[in-house]
Amino acid sequence: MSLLQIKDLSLSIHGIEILRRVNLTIAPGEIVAVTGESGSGKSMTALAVMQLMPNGSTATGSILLDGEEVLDLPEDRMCQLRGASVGMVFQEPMTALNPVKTIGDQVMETILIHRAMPRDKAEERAREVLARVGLPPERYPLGRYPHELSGGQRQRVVIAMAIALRPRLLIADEPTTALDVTTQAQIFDLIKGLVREYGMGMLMITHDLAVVADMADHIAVMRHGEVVETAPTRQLLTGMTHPYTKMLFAASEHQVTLPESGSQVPLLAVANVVRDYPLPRTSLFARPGQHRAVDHVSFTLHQGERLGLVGESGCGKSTLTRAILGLQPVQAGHILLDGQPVYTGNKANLAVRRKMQVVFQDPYGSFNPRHRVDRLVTEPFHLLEHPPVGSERRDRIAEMLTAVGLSPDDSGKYIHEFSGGQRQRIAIARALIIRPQLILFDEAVSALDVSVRAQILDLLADLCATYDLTYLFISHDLSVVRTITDRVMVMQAGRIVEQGETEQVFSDPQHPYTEALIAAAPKLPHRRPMNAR
Amino acid sequence: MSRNLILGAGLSSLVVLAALLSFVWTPYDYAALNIPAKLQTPNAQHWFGTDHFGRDMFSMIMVGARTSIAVALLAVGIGMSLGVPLGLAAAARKGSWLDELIMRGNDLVFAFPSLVIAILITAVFGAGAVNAIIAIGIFNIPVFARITRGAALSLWEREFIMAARVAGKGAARISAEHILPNVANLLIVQGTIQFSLGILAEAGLSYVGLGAQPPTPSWGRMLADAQTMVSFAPHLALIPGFAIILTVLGLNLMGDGLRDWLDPRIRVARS
Amino acid sequence: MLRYSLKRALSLLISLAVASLVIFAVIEIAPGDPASFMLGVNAQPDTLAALRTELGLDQSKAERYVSWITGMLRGDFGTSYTYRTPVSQMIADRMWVSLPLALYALALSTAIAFPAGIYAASRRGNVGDLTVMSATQLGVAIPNFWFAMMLVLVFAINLRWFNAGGFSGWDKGLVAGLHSLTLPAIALALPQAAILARVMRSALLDILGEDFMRTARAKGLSRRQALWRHGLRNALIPVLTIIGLQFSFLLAGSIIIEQVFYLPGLGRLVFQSISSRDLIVVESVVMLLVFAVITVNFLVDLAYAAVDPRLRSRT
Amino acid sequence: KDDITFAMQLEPPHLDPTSAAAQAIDSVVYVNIFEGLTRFMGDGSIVPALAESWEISGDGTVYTFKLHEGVTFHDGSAMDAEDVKFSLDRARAEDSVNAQKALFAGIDSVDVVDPLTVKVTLKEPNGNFLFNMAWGDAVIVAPESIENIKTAPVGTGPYTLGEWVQGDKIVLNRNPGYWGAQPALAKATFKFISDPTAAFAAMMAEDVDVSANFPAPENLPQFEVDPRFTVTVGSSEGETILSTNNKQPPFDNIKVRQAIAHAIDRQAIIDGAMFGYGTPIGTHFAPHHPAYVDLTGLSAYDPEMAKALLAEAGFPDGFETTLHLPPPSYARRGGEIVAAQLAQVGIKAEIINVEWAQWLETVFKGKNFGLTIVSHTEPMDIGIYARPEYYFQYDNPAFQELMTTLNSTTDPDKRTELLQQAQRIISEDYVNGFLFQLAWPTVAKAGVQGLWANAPTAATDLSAISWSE
Ligand SMILES: Nc1ncnc2c1ncn2[C@@H]1O[C@H](COP(=O)(O)OP(=O)(O)OP(=O)(O)O)[C@@H](O)[C@H]1O
Ligand SMILES: Nc1ncnc2c1ncn2[C@@H]1O[C@H](COP(=O)(O)OP(=O)(O)OP(=O)(O)O)[C@@H](O)[C@H]1O
Ligand SMILES: [Mg+2]
Ligand SMILES: [Mg+2]
Repeated sequence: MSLLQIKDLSLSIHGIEILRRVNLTIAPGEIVAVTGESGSGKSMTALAVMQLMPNGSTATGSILLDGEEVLDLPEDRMCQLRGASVGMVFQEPMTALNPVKTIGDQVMETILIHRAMPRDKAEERAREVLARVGLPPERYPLGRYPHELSGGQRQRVVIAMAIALRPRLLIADEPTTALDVTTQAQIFDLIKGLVREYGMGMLMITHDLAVVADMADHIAVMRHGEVVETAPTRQLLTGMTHPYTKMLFAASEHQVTLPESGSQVPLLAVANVVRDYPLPRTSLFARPGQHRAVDHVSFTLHQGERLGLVGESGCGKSTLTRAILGLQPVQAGHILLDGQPVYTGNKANLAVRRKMQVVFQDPYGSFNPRHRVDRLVTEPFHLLEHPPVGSERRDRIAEMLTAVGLSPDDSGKYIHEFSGGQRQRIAIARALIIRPQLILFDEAVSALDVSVRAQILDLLADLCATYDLTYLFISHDLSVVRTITDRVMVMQAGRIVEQGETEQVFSDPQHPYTEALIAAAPKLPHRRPMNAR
Repeated sequence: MSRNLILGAGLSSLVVLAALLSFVWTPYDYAALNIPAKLQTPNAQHWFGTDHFGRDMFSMIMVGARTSIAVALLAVGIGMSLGVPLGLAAAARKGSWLDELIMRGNDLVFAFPSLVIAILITAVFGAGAVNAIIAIGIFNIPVFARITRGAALSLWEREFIMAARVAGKGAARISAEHILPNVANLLIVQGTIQFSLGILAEAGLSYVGLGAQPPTPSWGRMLADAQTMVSFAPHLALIPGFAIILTVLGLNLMGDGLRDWLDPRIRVARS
Repeated sequence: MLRYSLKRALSLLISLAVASLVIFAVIEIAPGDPASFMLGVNAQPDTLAALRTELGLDQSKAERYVSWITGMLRGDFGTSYTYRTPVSQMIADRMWVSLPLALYALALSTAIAFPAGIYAASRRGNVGDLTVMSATQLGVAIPNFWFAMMLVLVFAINLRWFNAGGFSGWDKGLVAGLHSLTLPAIALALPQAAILARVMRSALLDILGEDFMRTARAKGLSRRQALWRHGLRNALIPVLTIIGLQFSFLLAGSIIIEQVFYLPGLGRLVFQSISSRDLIVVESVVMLLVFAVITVNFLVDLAYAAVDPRLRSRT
Repeated sequence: KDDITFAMQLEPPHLDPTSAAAQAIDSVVYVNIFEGLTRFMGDGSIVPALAESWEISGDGTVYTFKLHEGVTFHDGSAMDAEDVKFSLDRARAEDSVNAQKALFAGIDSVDVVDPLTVKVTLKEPNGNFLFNMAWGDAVIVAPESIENIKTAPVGTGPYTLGEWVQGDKIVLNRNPGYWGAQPALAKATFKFISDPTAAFAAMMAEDVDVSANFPAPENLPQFEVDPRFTVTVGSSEGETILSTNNKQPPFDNIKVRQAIAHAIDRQAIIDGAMFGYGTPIGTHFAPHHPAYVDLTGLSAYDPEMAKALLAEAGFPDGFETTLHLPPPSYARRGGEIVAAQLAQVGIKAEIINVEWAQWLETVFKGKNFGLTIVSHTEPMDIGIYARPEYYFQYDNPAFQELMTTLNSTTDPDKRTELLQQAQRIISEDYVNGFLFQLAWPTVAKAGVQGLWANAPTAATDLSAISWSE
């Protein structure tokens, strides 16, 4: 008998249809992965099972949990089930824990709320599960507060809470999106181990197809609130039928071909750069300590070259970007663009800045919501001595919008009228409009859905051909860096530990950190092309 | 638009209309004494009755609205015109001595019991509307400085600010071009609330005799004048009291409504 | 934690020093001579001069500031010009009215606001929420002195349940004392309660949207359990700020209420001494109030740390 | 019932009547704690107090007082001629801070004849001397108690200080060792309630038994119809006047002052500000005084005439000036009415509300004002018009001459005539706008007897008061 059986589940919020006739089955010991683009209804499906939908939701159809109809259960019965029979792990470990309660209390609460055992036993059990998820109480006492743990450790606490009573069903909604690849790999190992060990059924939500392929026994692909295709993993990977599924997989291993670039003219020279952040004072009179975010970094970027920079979150990538842009002073070393320092005196050298532009990660945060597109894309004109005006300005805007695949008519719109992918195109238009010699991409595609990401990568490759771009592409996503750069640098804790030709580094990493990074990154199993079958 | 916003805007505009109308028309001359006709309860000739000097209460309430609005509005103006630039500057130079100075200055103003200082200020420079405005205005400065700084700080973390910096724009220009328009909503909402607090403060100061001086009518002073007479002429206290309550209520409702209406998070969810 | 407190304490001292200068300066430029006020219209010039010497008013401003400050550091607040008694004694007497009144009002407003705010938050959008919120809107809009007038009219003059004002003194017993502070405390507390209830409600609603509340529900806590166990303590942080602000407001802002109920409290003392130009009393009381406000805010900051462990580890 | 509670508007700053002007001090201590050689009675007459009797020399310059026997201070020490000499010498000393030093200015010497006899020699005859000695500023104090007199007053009166809760109340207890007849009340409490509303509420709620000089005339009708209370409306010594800065243009022009006098409708002010309580006056003199002449006709309400006078004076369109108003409601409310009435004839008076300290500084000392409203509550104070430096700056040598003559005149008929002449001069000169004599309303619980109906001086004569059965 199946553990969870969702039949024809439809859900609407305030009359807006969110889910349409979703069907899904999970057997004990089985991992079912739900995947699909952002907004496709993955989280809503999970919340419906928990009956924790937002206010104003109405659900029809049937959700059978262990033979019980969840949609008909009274709230108090649902409370008995949550935590005891169904555990859930959420995406954001930073906010999923109550900041003012100790981790011990929070894990014990799951046990105590269901009166599963007396307090002392519960405490013992809490230690046990925390140890099981890799937080041995000797090193991580129960009295710690969430803010005293790293993101990965917090996620372990959330998992411990979810499995404390050995629920029969575990739901994990993007449990690793906020974590590093290496941490992500550890968490997945942990979850897989637990599911096997306890014989739990698991509903796993992720948009990362590589993860899906690696972990799940069964895959369901969602789009616009519908399950478009569902099949056992192996079967789906080899014989996917729905065009959307195909598109999704194709996009996630999308490769682009960069035009050749052969120049050996150095453009950007970074030599021995050090950037320290002052730590908060530890005592009133002591000198404040220093945190070294960039540690003696040196490299050269040649004209027409596409350089990648990879590394875990917090290793100093963005700090280096800001230093190159001359937004912040450096404590040692120097950065020259075209032979000119980017930072002179105590302010940025705007004459040099004119030759650089940047594209940021967050397509939603990088535009002033109150300005129209024409004003947004022309903001870098401020750097020019004689910014174009009138029809010349209009032409430039039109040219740029066309170049990034938008229409010149879009120039009168506000940013909220665009999708995430379109916004990123506008960001690229903004970077290109003053024809900079160098563009910095700081995680420019990380926030995008795979299909959109593929389009943006294509766009970049096209632009390389038309505008002969030179760029520094920063990302934690190895597969992207691999396809979009000629050369790559690997950064760890502020240092460049390895650099070389991209293919070379990826196929034959020299530094153990690079090796670990590549090993931890989930990969889609190599598939035979469909038509070759 | 929410019910709150409509109700609040309705009440507030009623008061503002009454105030504006009073410039061109009041049923009677608000300053004309008619002692034989004193202490009339509301009737057909005098809709709100007459006061202890036989003045028409309705006319006084209308002109009193003008006083309240003028004092509160100017006090908010002082608070905004000084507080907002200070807040913007503090946020732009976060962590610097300037920021520290501004924030400590704010704390200092907050540390003073406002009414005592208002009384002191008026004791030093004399009672009157102008000094009431200054006294109330001073305490508005840190409110706006703080709220502006808070909102501006989170904006400075946003990538579009980084983009503007990359475009070579300086802190002042970014503050004016990007930060200010994006905190404007917040300031409008807070401004409405401070406005209503200003009305209350003006009433309080006038009540203790430190607001606008006679013969300019003021709701607070009408209440003070009425105090000994409530037991036999309750309308003298009830009418100005209700005027204050309704105005403050209207502004608060409008502030709440505006907050909901202007909050993009809520607006997006609604559309 | 210690460092955090130390740092806060240092900025507290600086604030106090600046505040004392401001107070002294403002009060010094106030027109009006205490000596001529005391002697009245028929005072002779030589009489005035004699009194000015006696009061120490002939010293320079700097001398007076220094002696005021050093005196206060020693706990000597000087001698009132008009009453000729030690200011510290007067303050101590008045404190026994103002402080209990402020605490009483604070207790009342918390006792009303917490349940109201929690009730409204937990019934968000329902009739109950709407009723409570409408009541608080009204409460915020009512000027407290007007409310006090109405209370006196109804409960003292017409119903005669309470005295119209005045303070019975604590020597008549706690009940009598509290009884005579009840109307003033209500007048002070209700508008404050309205504000506090609104803050409580919105803080709770903010918290209800947090991820960890969903986590708590996923553990099997009911809506109400989640609210009590996880919501309340987190919501306390903004609520504490308001309580801190309110306490200083209650202590100082009760001037008008003390006036309406003719309570011999600090607020009335300030008012009286301003009008009689008893500069030393004004200076000392205002300074004390500033000290109280700053200290209460300091305590609130420390209370944050007790509520929020994240602050404890910060320097 | 042998205790009583009074509501008092003002709290005494301290309890030494000989070193401050505050009437509030006298209201508590006069003839209760401290006594003088003579004293006021409720009808304004002067009777012997600590002085049993006296003799006046033929030329009117030597007063020989015979003191009562067996009088002791509250500390038990005997009151004798030495104490009288000490008290008078202290009051007129160089460094004295006595607020009414002028009362003693005419004393040439004070000599002890024997323990119960004291001789006071004047520089010149003074018809007012016995009156002067009745003032609260002339009470007899004990030398050894001077140090703490402000907080621990030691006098000879029928009551001793029980308790003083500053800002709240003063309690007096009966003095069992009093030399005179024992008073009926064992204990009296003075509660300080400055706010008129609070006074009304306290009275209505029966928190207090008596409120003399009840501050809210508008509430008197309510007490009158309430059987729980009795209301008496007596007269006070307070001439309420629109003081005018006689040195400041345009007020240096008598036509302007006359215009103002005719622009004012006294009855409207009495009705509007005092709710009908108060007596119109046409000069600076108390209407209940035998020497009073009714001169209100000289300044009858006639706005047309006022306008004409202004035009004559060269101000056909009026002028602008200031009107400083101290806190009491007679001034604040009266001022609003006066300003409105002046506006009718084209004079724009800007109202400036001030506190007493500011009033003293700006108006009284600084003479920086145009108009102000104030009630002069000292008894028999027409003499201020002979002081050119006095704040309204009226400088008329003829009048000053007249006052000098008056001071050295002891014959009652002659004095009356001189006084009437004086009243006429200032009225015809329109020195100030003479508005009304303040009423002295007293609200008491039914059953309280012996309260002074009028207020010839600030006092609460407790020994006269008792409860009826
Ligand atoms: N509280 C809410 N009120 C109204 N609509 C909502 C709410 N939460 C989510 N939605 C809508 O429901 C749809 C499905 O959302 P859901 O969170 O399930 O997507 P998802 O597949 O989990 O996406 P992601 O990968 O971004 O998490 C979206 O269109 C979203 O806008
Ligand atoms: N303004 C700052 N003040 C102090 N420390 C900072 C500041 N900005 C960054 N850091 C610290 O410097 C280190 C490097 O940060 P940086 O933002 O460069 O990392 P990153 O590699 O871009 O990470 P991510 O992939 O998460 O964007 C981190 O430890 C971060 O905490
Ligand atoms: Mg989701
Ligand atoms: Mg980064």
